Amino acid sequence: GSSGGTGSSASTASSSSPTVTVLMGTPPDSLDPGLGASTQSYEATWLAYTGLVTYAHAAGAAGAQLIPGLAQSLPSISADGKTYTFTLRKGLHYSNGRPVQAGDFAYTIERAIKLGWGNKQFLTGYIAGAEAFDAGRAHTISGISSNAASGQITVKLTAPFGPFLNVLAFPAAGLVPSGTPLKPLPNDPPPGVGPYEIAHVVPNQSFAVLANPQWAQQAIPGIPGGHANIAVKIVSNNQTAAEQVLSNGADVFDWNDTVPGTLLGQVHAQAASRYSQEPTVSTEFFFLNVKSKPFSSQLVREAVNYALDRQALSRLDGGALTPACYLLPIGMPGHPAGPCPYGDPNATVSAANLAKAKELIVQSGMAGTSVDVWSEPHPPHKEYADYYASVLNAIGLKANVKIVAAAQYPATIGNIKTTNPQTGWIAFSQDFPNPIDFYQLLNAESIAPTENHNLSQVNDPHIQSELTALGSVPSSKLDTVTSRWEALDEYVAQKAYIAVIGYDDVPKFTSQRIDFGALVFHPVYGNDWSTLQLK
Amino acid sequence: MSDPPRSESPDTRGSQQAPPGTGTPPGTGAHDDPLLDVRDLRVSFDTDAGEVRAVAGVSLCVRRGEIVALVGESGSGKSVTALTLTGLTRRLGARIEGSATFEGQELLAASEAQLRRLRGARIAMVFQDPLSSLNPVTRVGAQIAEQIRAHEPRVSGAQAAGRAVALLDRVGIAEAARRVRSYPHELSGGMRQRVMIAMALSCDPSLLIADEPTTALDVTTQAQILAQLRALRAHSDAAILLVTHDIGVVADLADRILVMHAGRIVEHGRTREILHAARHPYTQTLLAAHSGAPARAPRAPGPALLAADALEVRFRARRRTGVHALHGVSLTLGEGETLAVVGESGAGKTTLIRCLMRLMDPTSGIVSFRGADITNASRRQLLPVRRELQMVFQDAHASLNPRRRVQSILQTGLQLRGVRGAQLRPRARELLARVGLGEEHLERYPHELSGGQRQRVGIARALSCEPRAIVLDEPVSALDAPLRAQVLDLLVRLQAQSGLSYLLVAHDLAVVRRVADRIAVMRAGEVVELAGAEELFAAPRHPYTRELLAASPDLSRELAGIGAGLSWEMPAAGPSPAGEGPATGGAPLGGVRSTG
Amino acid sequence: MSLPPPTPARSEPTVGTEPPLAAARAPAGPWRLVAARLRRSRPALVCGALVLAVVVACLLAPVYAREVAGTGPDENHITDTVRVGSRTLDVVSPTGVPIGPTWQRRFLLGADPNGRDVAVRLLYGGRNSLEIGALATLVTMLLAVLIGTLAGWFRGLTDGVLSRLLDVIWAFPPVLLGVALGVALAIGGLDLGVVKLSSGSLLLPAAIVGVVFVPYVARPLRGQVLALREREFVDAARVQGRGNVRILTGEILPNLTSTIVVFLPLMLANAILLEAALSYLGAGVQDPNPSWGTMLAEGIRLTPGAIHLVLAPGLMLVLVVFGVNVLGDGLRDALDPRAVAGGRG
Amino acid sequence: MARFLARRLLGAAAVLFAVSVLTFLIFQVIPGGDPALRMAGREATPQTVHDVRRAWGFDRPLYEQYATTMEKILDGSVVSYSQQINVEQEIARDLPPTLSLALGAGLIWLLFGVLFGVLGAVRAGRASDRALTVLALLGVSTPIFFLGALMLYYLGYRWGLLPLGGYVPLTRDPWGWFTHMLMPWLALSIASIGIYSRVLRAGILDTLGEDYVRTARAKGLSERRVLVHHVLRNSLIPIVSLWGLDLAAVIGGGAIVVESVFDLHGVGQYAAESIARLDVPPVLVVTLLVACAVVVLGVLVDILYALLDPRIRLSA
Ligand SMILES: Nc1ncnc2c1ncn2[C@@H]1O[C@H](COP(=O)(O)OP(=O)(O)OP(=O)(O)O)[C@@H](O)[C@H]1O
Ligand SMILES: Nc1ncnc2c1ncn2[C@@H]1O[C@H](COP(=O)(O)OP(=O)(O)OP(=O)(O)O)[C@@H](O)[C@H]1O
Ligand SMILES: [Mg+2]
Ligand SMILES: [Mg+2]
Repeated sequence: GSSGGTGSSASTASSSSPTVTVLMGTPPDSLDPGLGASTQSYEATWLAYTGLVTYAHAAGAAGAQLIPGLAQSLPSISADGKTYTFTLRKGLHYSNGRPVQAGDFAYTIERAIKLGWGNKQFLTGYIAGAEAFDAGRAHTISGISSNAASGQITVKLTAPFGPFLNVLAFPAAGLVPSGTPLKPLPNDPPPGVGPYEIAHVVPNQSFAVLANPQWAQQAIPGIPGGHANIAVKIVSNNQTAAEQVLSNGADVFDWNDTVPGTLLGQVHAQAASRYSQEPTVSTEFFFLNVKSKPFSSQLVREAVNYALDRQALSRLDGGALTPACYLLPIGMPGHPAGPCPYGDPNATVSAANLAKAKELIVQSGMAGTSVDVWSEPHPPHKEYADYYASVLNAIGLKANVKIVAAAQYPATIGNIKTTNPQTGWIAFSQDFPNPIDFYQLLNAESIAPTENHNLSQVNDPHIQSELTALGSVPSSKLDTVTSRWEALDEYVAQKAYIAVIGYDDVPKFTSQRIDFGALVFHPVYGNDWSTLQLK
Repeated sequence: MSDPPRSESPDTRGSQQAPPGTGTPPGTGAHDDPLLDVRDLRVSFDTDAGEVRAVAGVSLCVRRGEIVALVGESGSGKSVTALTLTGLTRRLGARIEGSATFEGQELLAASEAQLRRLRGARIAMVFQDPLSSLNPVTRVGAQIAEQIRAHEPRVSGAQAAGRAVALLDRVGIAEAARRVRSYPHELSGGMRQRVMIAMALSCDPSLLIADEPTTALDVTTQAQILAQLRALRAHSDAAILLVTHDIGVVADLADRILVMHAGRIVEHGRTREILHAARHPYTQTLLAAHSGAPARAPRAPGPALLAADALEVRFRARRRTGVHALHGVSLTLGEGETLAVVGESGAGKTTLIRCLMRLMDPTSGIVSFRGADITNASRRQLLPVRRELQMVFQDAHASLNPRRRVQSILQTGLQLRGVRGAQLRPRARELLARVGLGEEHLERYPHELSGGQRQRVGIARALSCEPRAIVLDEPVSALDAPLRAQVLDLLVRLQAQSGLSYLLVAHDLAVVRRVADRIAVMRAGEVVELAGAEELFAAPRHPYTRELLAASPDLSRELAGIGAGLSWEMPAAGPSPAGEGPATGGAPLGGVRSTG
Repeated sequence: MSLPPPTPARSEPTVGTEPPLAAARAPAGPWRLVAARLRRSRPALVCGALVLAVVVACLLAPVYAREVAGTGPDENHITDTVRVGSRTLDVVSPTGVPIGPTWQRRFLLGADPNGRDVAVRLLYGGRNSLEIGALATLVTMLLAVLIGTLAGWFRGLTDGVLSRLLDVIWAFPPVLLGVALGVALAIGGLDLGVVKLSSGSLLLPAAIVGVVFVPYVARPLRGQVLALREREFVDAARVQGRGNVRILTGEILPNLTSTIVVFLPLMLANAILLEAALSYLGAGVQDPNPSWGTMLAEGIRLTPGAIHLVLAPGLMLVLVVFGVNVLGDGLRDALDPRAVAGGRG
Repeated sequence: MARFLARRLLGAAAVLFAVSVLTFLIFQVIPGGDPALRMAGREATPQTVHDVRRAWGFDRPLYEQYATTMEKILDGSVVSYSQQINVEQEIARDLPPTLSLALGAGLIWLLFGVLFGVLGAVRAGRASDRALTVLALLGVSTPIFFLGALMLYYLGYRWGLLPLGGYVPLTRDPWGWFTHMLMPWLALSIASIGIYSRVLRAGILDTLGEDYVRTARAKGLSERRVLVHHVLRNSLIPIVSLWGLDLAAVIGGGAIVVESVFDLHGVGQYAAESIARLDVPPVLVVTLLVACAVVVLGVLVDILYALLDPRIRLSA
């Protein structure tokens, strides 16, 4: 019998539900949950592939809360933090009607690893035996065991890893039936458990997210059933897309896209009630390579932080930027509330601060050093770089902009051997709501010759010791260490290892017929389509 | 009929005033009314270089059934006159004055629609180059049928096609039924021109204007086409206005001749009168070019200079069968002599020369110079040979680089001989002087020279390294009669001055008659006859040589036919320069007015 | 990018009807004749003057920037204000909309999102566009003349290899080739041992654009050389003992000049356009150097609110390319002996 | 004919081989072009990268990688790096918009090019001819994407006359297809209309000076017949062959730009986006496809030429 589903199953979308058109600027990288790793993919797949745990369908901090998904409750975690034990709910069925079995979990994880899911390092790096499985030395993952009868699933880790539950909340860990082909199925995604299923995929053009006919009988608390069927259309021109939503030709604008600044006035005038700026848990910053001149000097790094006018940068982003100086963004536990060390990001740079910046450069003895500013062409990142370069020039350095195609950008700036970039633009958005995710960017262990992620190449003992301590705290107990994270983040700002631009705001923008207020903007997955409903 | 002299045509150039007509043209039906009457026609064009007066007051008349020839050098305005009559110069932006009546209708003022009804139906035209004058992408039969249907709308397509076959048959094309389906490029030059004639005859015109119908053809073909026109005259009462630059062509065909020079008619009269008693100096030069001078007795040839031994050339053609361009040709050019090589187009003359000059490699055989084998000599080894052996090309225009001034063209050879720096210009000037050109020509580009001047520059270039022998590839074929004479004279003079040897190629026996010591006749890659000039003209042995001789459009035959007994062609005939023929009597025919 | 077909290299200017009454005229070289004809073509002259004016203006960009606009091409004025008439306006609004044309000294044609003066950038961008166009044309012409003459002259194997090479470039989709090369070379630059191009170099887009157009010019040139080498004046040069090199440079090349001259403006126009297209697709000039193409591409991103960012570089591009085309047209007519003033027929 | 075809096809194969090798190599020399790095995902361990490399065969020698890729392309099983979907199926899906665009624009420019060319030649030297000349040169001088952007702005955005890009299948909604394609067609064909009208005008004027046209007039044919049967018949031959070549060329050129401007999701746009993603297989396939079209149409044009012009024999 179906367990508990009482309150939340009131609304469940069905084939007779209305259809809502959602626009997407960039096609999902893959709609196969075992492969897809882009926000566009997650936006769809998290509704169709529920894992043992998942996020609450709510906006803001509440949305970052982990809730039991296919598991009856959050797992029990052993004292050493290395063993997680789940119990599968009873009577679950995939969208094709097949019953869910405890063994499917192991298969799902194995499949994601075999297919090469973009974030599989979170699996292979921590689950015992996953590495061996990946390398082909084992046929199964030794660290995962399950009991078909009791529905018990045990996962053993090689080391305690705080955000492991967040990893299991990824759609890639959303269960698929054992025996699902071990090859990518982006055009015909496998069955899953969730309020929706993905169908009618026309790659790079459109796909549908339809009500899962099996869902009604097994509704899980906290997971709404949805109100409408979703038709997703890829429109890569954000201009066109914005105009379509403005004129009600389509229903939902892609929050990953920007409404062109030039159209914003019109949007504010005509559609104020269905447009808002939603903060995302992401940070844009310029890395400052401490291993090479001139940013090896703390004075220079401070000067940059003094001189950068975040107000100007915000205008370059059409105003959709919350100016800031801390790495951890608003909405992420550990975000410091205190004032910034080098000038107020919410005010135009004062003449005094600018003068100070120039003076610092002179003091550092680095005046006239030439600096390559790296960025990619996508707006407004190139504009950031142009502006940034002009600031560097203004304070006494010799800056030169280098723009690299988006696809090459990460590999280019991540290559210490050949490029070894001095400074450049970078944005990071959370994979999961745990500050350790952001701190990979300043972790000395992330420094690598070709796949470098610590672009400032910071190797600070204080940071390293704090990360070791804080990293093993499970996500569910994060609130116990918030203040330590805040202190660490303030320390980083003080050292000026990076020059934070701010936190990106994204547009939540719908047509008139959508109930704008009811649409949840989820902190991890953006617009929560299961909350889309007509007025 | 009577054509009183026009008072408005004072003639200061000595052309004959037309006295009252005294008779009808011989050999034709008597029609007295003028079919075509042109008075004081003037045509001018606006060009970059200012106004060009192409026709500067021409009056002429053509009667029914008559053949009138309009003769003059290139650029004298013959074509413009002919084209203007049918309104074809209108759209070239020509300014036209004067009057022209055809069958009583004024042509120059006629509307385009009126003219269209006349063109092709009453006045038909045959043009110079039959290949370019036929639409390349349409079958010849269709082109003929098109004209028929344009003027006789009631004729069905099938009927018109049938008539096209009949017409081709009539102009002597074998297998006419098959040939109507040919495209122009699939026909030989002679056949193409016959197609043009058939087309012109398709609507039974009363006037046929033929603009140099044989100029683009070689001698033998030319003879065929002339025969065709002659036959036409016998079987139809169409009048023919025959435009040509070669007075020899019309000698035995035309009833009357009009001589045109610089846009005017300078002389006119019955054919016979013009041939025997030309008064205008210009006419005399035209005639002089055709006077078959006596063949030269061979001088004793000096030691061998240039020799070909059993030359073979096979071109690997695309089709399996290659072209056998030279077939065992052996020749020797002795010091100080002139050896002429004569043959029709495609006989292999140019190929032979190119082998001799080492511009191409023979398939087999030996080329030697002063006894040394140079068949495989390298460019460097050839340098001394080049200095002694030079060449003049068939197409004077094509052989001068259009991008270089005469001065620069002459320099190359001078440099080859070691002349440098400040010496170059005076030496170049000297060279020009030797070929009769002034210093002012040094700065000219080839296109700024006349045809004759160009060929002289070509000769000057050959002379520039003071060679002992010059090979000349049809040096005068592209020139018209007066120029031809000039150039040949020049060659003779130069030889007299410095004892040069010539290997002279021509397709026309008449050309070489005056200059050659020995003549080799080529056909299809073989030398069929090689003999002293005198001997060859007197007693041609090979049938092909005889054919060539017969085809040669020579005034002598015409004059002989008239009965003056002055045919130079006959072996027994004594020498007689042109213009010295007895001025047979008979008043010139009227109808020709030349206005100043 | 569709190109006008390679004009069949037809008669060079001097071949054609012998000018009547030639003897009476003062000798005029073929080029003087061309110049005279060109001088009589009013549109060609006007457009030539116009292109020249643009070139001069672009060269004077620093003067305009300093004396008139008072700002450089890379100076950001994002948070500045500007007085227009009696009002004080943001150069860039808080939502990122740049100001449009003010028709006064500062921000004459408006600003871009970085608050930079469009007029100043337009002039600086013109330098890059024209420079790339000129360099690309140079590359095209050099390669095309080399390949065309060698293939036409030596025929046989040389011709076979070179012609296949042209086929390959021809068959390669030009925009894809351009973008691929652009992306490939954007970071590392090009290092062919002899030739070294750094990634930011203007030569890079110029080289890419130049190579793309080689077949358009090389093929007709090859055809012309094939025809020229059969001409008797080449034999005449041989008879006078000249070698291949001297015949090629002394006899053949001068006869190719008119074709080359006809192609020059055509290629210049096309090079400027292709560079713009590549910039639009993100493989053109590297920032911070603007070119009209990159400016236009950025502007298109910002329509409809800032149409001036599209119109300013776009119209400038059209103006110059049009001018060059008209000039080329006039040149072709002047070089074509058969073209009679006013047209025929 | 058979020999001609055999030789030409052999040449074509050589060209295609070179094109494929070249494309393949271009992407090998790109810094950061190692697909394994991108496919291994973020913060991938060297082990993961190594595995990806092995799994996809990136550790094999270049020629071997090339051979396997080509093999897959030929048997239709090649998969893109970034999305790992079958490239050929994807291209087949993107073909309708590209073909609609190219063929539609091709017809438009042929039609109007011929129309304006004839008009210009018939009225040579007059005001209307000059106006056409100016228009043609303007068309030739306007960058496609500039024209496209202007049309989108004015026709689409400001005046709302036409949709703002996107593609509607002909089979689903013919009228929608037409309205969506109208602006792309115009943007793509304007330049070619300019070129064709100029080429044809010059061709007609040249032909008008031919001796056989004089003959046709001397035959007393009506001016119309002279123009149509003798002048046009001859001057259209090069135009028709030019059209064939340009149609192929436009797919690899202007069409890519137009597809991007109007968001048609065609083959060209797919290729351009794949280049931006450094995704070799789709670029390789599209490049080969376009090169194939160019080469094959080149042969067809030669055959057509020989059919239209009896003087030309197929050889070489
Ligand atoms: N369309 C034209 N425009 C300008 N000048 C012309 C034109 N047609 C002919 N001419 C000039 O008119 C003069 C007479 O030319 P025409 O063609 O009548 O000579 P022709 O006697 O027929 O010579 P040929 O024997 O070479 O055919 C020449 O000087 C020629 O250059
Ligand atoms: N390059 C070539 N390839 C193939 N065949 C050729 C070539 N050159 C000449 N021929 C052929 O060789 C034969 C002899 O040609 P050649 O040019 O020597 O004739 P010619 O006597 O000089 O004629 P003309 O009087 O027309 O100049 C012709 O049938 C010609 O078609
Ligand atoms: Mg003539
Ligand atoms: Mg010859």
